[in-house]
Amino acid sequence: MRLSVRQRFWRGVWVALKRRPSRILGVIIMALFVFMAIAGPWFYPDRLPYNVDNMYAPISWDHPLSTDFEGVDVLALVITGTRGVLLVAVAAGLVTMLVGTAAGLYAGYRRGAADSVLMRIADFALTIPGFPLLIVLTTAMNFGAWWKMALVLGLIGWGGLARAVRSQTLSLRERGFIEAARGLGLPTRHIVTKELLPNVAPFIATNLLMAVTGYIYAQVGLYFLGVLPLDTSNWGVMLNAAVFQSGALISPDALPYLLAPLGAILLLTLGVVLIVDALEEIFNPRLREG
Amino acid sequence: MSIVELSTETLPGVAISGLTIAYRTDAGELAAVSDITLGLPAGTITGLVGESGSGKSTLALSLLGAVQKPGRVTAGSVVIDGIGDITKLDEHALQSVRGAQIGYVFQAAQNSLNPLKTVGKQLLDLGRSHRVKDLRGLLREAKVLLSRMGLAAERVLDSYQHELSGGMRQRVGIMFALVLNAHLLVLDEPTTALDMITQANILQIVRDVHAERGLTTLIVTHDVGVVAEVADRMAVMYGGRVVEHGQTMEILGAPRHPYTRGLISAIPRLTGPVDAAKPLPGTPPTLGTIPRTGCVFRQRCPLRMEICDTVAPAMIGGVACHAVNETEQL
Amino acid sequence: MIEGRGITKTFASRGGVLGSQSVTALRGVDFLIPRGGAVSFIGESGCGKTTLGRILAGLETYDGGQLIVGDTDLSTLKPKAREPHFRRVQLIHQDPYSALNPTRTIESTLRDPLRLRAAQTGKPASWVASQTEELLSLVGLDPSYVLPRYPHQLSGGMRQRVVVARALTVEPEVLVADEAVSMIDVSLRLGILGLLRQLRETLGVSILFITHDVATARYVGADGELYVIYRGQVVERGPVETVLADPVHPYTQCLLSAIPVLHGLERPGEDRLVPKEPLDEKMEPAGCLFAPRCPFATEVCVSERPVLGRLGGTPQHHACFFPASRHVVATPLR
Amino acid sequence: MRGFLRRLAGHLTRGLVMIWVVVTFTFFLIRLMPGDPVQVQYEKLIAQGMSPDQAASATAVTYGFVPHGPVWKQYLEYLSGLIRLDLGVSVDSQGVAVADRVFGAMPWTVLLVLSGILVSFLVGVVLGVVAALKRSTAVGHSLSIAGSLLHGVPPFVIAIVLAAVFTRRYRWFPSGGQYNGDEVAPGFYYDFIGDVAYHAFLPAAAFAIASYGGWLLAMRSSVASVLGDDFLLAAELRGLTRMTRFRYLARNAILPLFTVLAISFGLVFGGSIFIERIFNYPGLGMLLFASIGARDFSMMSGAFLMITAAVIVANILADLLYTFIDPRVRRQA
Repeated sequence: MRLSVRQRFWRGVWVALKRRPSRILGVIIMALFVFMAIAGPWFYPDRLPYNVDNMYAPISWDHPLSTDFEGVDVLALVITGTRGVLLVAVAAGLVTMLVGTAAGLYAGYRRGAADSVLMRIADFALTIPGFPLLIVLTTAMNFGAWWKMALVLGLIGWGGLARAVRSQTLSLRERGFIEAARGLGLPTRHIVTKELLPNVAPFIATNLLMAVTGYIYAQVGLYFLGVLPLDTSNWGVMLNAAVFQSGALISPDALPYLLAPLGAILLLTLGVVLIVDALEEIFNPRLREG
Repeated sequence: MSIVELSTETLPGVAISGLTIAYRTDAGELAAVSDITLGLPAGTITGLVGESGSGKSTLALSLLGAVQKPGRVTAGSVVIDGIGDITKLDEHALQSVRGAQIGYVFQAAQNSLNPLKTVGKQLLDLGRSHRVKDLRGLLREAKVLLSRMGLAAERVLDSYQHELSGGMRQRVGIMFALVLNAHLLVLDEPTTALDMITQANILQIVRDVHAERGLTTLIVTHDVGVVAEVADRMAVMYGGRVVEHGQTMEILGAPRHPYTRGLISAIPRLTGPVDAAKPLPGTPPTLGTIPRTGCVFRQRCPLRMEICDTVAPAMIGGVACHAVNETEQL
Repeated sequence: MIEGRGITKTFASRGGVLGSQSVTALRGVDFLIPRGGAVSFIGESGCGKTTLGRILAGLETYDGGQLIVGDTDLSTLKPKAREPHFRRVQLIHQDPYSALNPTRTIESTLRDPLRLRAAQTGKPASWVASQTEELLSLVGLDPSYVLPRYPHQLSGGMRQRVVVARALTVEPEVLVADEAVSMIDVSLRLGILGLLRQLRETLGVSILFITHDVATARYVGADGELYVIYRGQVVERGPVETVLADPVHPYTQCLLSAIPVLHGLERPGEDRLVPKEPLDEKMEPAGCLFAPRCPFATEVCVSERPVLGRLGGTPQHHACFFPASRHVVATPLR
Repeated sequence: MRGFLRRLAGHLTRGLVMIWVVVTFTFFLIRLMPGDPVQVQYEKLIAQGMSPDQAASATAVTYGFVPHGPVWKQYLEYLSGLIRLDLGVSVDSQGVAVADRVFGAMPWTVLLVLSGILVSFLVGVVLGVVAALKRSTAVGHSLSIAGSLLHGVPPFVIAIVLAAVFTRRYRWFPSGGQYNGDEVAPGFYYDFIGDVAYHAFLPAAAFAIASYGGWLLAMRSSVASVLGDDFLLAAELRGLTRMTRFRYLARNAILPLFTVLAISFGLVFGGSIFIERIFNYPGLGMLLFASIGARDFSMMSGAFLMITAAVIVANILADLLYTFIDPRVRRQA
């Protein structure tokens, strides 16, 4: 049976996932978060109902994860808080992926002066401590629109990917098939997209996933520190309130309010870890067919 | 202790019998080496010829009891004079035998030295591991060996691996194998990836130290020429089995097994008609594609008979082939 | 036809600003590859033979001299304009595994250069498919077996045949085979060598065969020319059978002496030579490059460098002050 | 030795260039910020009744440059101030020199970061070796998963959990400060050092826990790749003892981690903001955080500059360490 390239790819994905049940768990977790981000806010009104008489309510069917200091349902807070953060993180991840991949491929394939300059810049981006820079920028610039935040996050984090892609490209360049493609007169566009890119795809995919989670946490961190305005609801705002304001660290009643965002972060990390484990295999035909 | 002085200990001959080594894979346990019986007479150089996947390197490692996981010896024995059956030794005994009584030289293309230590420091590690009291004496012996092989000994001992050329590394490898006065020397593809001239030099060295030190030597290679150049006896492996063995001169002059014949006639020569060289059809098997029953060579064999499909030919008079045995018995 | 005149190449080895050192790879090499002919370069690793092959394939630049492809002197062209000429020369790599993209099937590997060619020459799309199958059959592979597979699913010999088929997609005039069989199983080598020989006959492709194994060079092109290269200089050059039967340069004689003798089948040559010293690439002699290792070196060898010529009236060209016949090659017993 | 010096010179040049870029960045950041705080302060001072000259010099003291005249001149003033280690004075608390605060806070952060990195490096490397050697067993597998998880979780999560458990739920550790000023006075004696260690323990532990997963993963893959190297098999076949072979393996596997070490400093120093904030530990991160809350821009840029400089210096040291350990690099001279 001759399968198309796409069919063969998806079959490979399935084979790689099946090999370890934990990977399927990872996919389920990720799907859950994506679903929460896309559909979550549809289940709740724009302004979540609050009831100050019902703060830190005991766990029940109505409030499976208790309520916060204003009596707002914690589960609702966790779910509705996903979208905004995830949107910015995905957009920032795409920026990182585009810039990092392009810079890495260009530097590794062209070499020479362009390579030196690009890699100096990448080193610079890698060395400057990203989070302090982010805080300073956020304070100074007051990012209003979500895409500005995404752009800045994405531009801060591209150095690592660029370096990784470049070193991969350099070593691939030494391999005969790139030389052969050049010798056959295939255009550079073809060499980069069809010969190089599939070989660095696993790196890029893994890196994209890690970058997106990194950017989620960076935003959560900014909210948590109170650097970004606390007028929305998300995991960071919840943590800020729980740790610095409402004394959730001391009161056992408020524990679910603290644990819910922490649990969400842990669960997301688990999902990412489990999927990254599968990615390498998915993109490598050698491992795929074992 | 001078290097020309012959040891008074018994020379180690090696008797391999019924040796089977299998690797655990997703498709079950597959035999890389099947039921091999072969002797390495004391004081001789034996050449073991085979292509990739023939099991020759696995066999070489089994002489040091060092078959790598997921492989293991499933049957048979490797009895070395003065040591005993090496497949039965425990790890501690193996450690003290390796390097001291059996020397192993790696493929030239492989990096057999720790990249972070100088040759001299690694030599001292070797001495300490083998509880050598006189480390100065060890260094002296190493220098004698290195100079014997045409190297500037002091400089080499002070060098890191990346500072040595391929030919130099190989000589250092031989020094490591012999410096503790081992009497059994195993060389695994010692000249692959070396130049013709360097290869000739290394082979000359192997021949000379073999004679000077009264060694028993096994040289594993894919190159019939290497065996022809140095070995007294040779064995040909295919698909995990020895298909022919005997005196090198006799086998080269009159190969009997169809694989040996094909292999020798597939070597282009410098003289004679160009078209005397004939390619061998087919492809050598890999671990997964070695036939489990019958003759391993039958798919490429010009003399294939019905019996070859079901019965593995026995080794009779140095050759394992139904067709050859049948005609020779007539 | 491809001709090189006085090709030179020096690599600047990277040692930083203060300690930079350069390595001379080619010292004015002249060569001629006739249409449909076979030329072999032999020599030790690092002698420059690989660099020469890469220069021909356009993968490396040259510092000086002229490279003439057909009737175009490439030295007069801008780098961009040279590219189509270099396409007429295709390189067959030593390692057939790394020469194929592991993430692509053989079908897509062969299809892309053919599509490009179809677009350039206005051939229909159906031509690509039929040409793919035809090329695979030409190199002795079964298209239905090979096409859907990835490189790692093929044997070394098959991979190398695919590499040859891919080179043929652009209808090259010259195939440069650089140690093309050294990483292939022994029993499969002759098949690849035979394929190269057959391509000369059926397609009229010239072969530039680069190797350290003289006997394989003879098998591919017994009717061709042999160039013996030592440290970037051609030290002996002539028809293959002439040089092999009667080498006159001591370096050639050392190389041929190093070929293992099949005892039992042949008798070693009585004058087998071994170089005095190992190769020291850092030393740059003023005289003959081989003098430090030559068993016959005299004072003049140390002070003056011989040039390629026919000193002593030999049939082949050589670069030696004292050419002498020595019997170094083994002779068959029967 | 010459090679070493050349490398050092290269590093220093690059480090200086980087610091220069960051300095330029901070200068323009404040200068070009929406609602230019320099200008705002200047105008405020005039509104309070100062003469323009007085206001200008007062502002110059705060930010290190006069808010008038051509930008390049302001920039040069700012640079020359920096060379004299004059980072201006705090906007928030008048009269406090930024440099004093920054240099005062710096050692405490370095203490946390260094002890955190040291511990996490050691623990991560050891567990990484175990994870690699036992990779097909349950132990190896769970070590790897735990390592990946801890590597993936942001450091503030770990800090929050530690703080919640050990300073609030169980009051085993102090809830803030560098040492207890009521009981011990600074000095080089047992009680003081003990108290400093007691205060630094949890934050340093947070650093260590947050980063050991990364070391574990790096070491695991490094060991796995060295295990495939021929020289280890060669050492086995030469009959080297298990201990010697293990030393060969460990040294070769640790080496590439030193290049990772350089990169990790940026991350770890970045994490100090969270950790110092959560544990109320007055270091550079806390200083940066506080200056942001107070919109104290001169302090903010000073703290940021110092964090960056610390990371760059740490980078250089890590690379020199690598040079010293790897003979392939060392002997290039």
